[in-house]
Amino acid sequence: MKKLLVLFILAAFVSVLYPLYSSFHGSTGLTEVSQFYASKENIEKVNSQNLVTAVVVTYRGLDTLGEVTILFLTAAIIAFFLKKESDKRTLRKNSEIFKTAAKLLIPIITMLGIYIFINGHLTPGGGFQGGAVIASAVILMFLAFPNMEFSHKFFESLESVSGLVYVGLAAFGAILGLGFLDNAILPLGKFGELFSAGAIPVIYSFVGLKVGAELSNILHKFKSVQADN
Amino acid sequence: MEFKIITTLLGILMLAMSFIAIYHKKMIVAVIATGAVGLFASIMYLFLAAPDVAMTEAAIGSGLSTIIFFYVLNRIRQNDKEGRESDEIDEIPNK
Amino acid sequence: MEILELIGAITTLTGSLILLVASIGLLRMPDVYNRLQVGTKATTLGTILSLLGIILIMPGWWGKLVLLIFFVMMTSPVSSHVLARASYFIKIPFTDKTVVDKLKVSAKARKVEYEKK
Amino acid sequence: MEYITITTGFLIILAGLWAIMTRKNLIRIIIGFSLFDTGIHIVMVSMAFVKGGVAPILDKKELLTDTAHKIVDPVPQALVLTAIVIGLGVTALMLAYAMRLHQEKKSLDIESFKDLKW
Repeated sequence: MKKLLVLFILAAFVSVLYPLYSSFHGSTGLTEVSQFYASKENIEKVNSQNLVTAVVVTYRGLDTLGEVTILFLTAAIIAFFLKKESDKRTLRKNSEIFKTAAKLLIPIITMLGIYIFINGHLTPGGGFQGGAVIASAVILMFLAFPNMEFSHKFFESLESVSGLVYVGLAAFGAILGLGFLDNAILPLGKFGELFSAGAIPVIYSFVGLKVGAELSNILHKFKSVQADN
Repeated sequence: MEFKIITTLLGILMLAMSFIAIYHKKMIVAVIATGAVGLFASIMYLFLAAPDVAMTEAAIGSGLSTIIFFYVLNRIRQNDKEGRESDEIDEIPNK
Repeated sequence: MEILELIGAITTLTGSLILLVASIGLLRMPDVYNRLQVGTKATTLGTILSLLGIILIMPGWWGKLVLLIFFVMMTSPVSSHVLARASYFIKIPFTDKTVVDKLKVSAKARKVEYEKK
Repeated sequence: MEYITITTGFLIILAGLWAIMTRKNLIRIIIGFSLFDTGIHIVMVSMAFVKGGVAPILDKKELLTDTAHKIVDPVPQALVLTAIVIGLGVTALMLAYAMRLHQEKKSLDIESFKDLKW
């Protein structure tokens, strides 16, 4: 009976969405907004090779700011709900092979994350991806050395400082009269080189640091309530 | 044409994985199947010419969210059990 | 150039055949430990051979591919080792045909040695 | 190709909705929400796909002229990029709630939470 009701609701959902689905014939071109973003003068103005990065950091920079704020709020609420309990577990020792491999791999993975968000305007990648890669390095650290004490202050201060610098760079563009989150506050440089897209690599690096610190913070919260009370 | 076949196979696999995620009895298998849905989705994004999205999905959808699910499952299992029996090999000192 | 490409193609084909054998082995093997053994040994070799073949075909990409080979060599055996250890300690049963349990023997020996001291 | 992916996306959305509405276990419901997220992302990225388009990364000379007719749409991709990260945050938040609820009632069954039901 109940499943019948659910099926009825799903059928209603499908009937609402079906015209949308059947009228979709594959998009034949870009929308007007995207054509504006991909026009020649705008590409020369922003000077970023990766158009997705250009959209995320400059054109839709306010979205990114809101997204980072949501992530911060999520981390704060999770910290409020999961109070730290004393860890009294007796853990099985990790084998020596795993520890050595982790010691070798953690710096490499962190370096890969930093590479991804510094080169965000040239290759696929950017702040969010690099932050996620850094958080996975932190996960490996948690798994390999479970008894190590992590300084909570470090993640929090890293996150606050990078958020502050991010908002500061954004406001700096407004002060110079260019616009909030404009990338022209630094010289543009030659197209396709590392120091080319103005402030985009700098802003995206701080976004990456902030996202990485926040995700690591959330994961650390989930790890610290694994106590055996 | 090959892309179409591969994409169709990926779609069928994703639907099967989501079915497993909804209906399998063991929660661990369900969580792993959710991670697999994310992994196949990232391959699909690569076919749809979206490498940025593919990277994000591969790192987050199949890596970090699975780990968070496992932390929560572990904690809930401990709450249910209230102390676990020590087995013989655990207590042997390593040195 | 031609001959290099041919060697590369053969190497890649060998690697993919090894991967195929590994996937058949995953279906045929009776318990977790045997499956882990098949999965890791064969897939490490198969992946490395495929990447080596790609190096021979596309010599311009060798830097990234050597880095990839390094990553595969570092992560795949270690993750399999950790998985096998974890499944041993949560007591996933062996198959009936298993005759020797070296980990248990050496752990007992270590325990005796520890109590002597 | 975009038809296949968009169909897959819609079916996964339906599977997620089905899981949310019929399952009783809280973790299973969260898995349903996660599937729903994935489906919506696939639908959005397939809407952005243009036949014959390449990824919006202009690392070749010939892409610089007449760019708008050669690439796929970058705006939905950028939106999905942020949506995935937010999805992780929302999933983590829901899991934290589920953990707290289980600590209070020692049960994950959604039928056992009847405090506000009369």
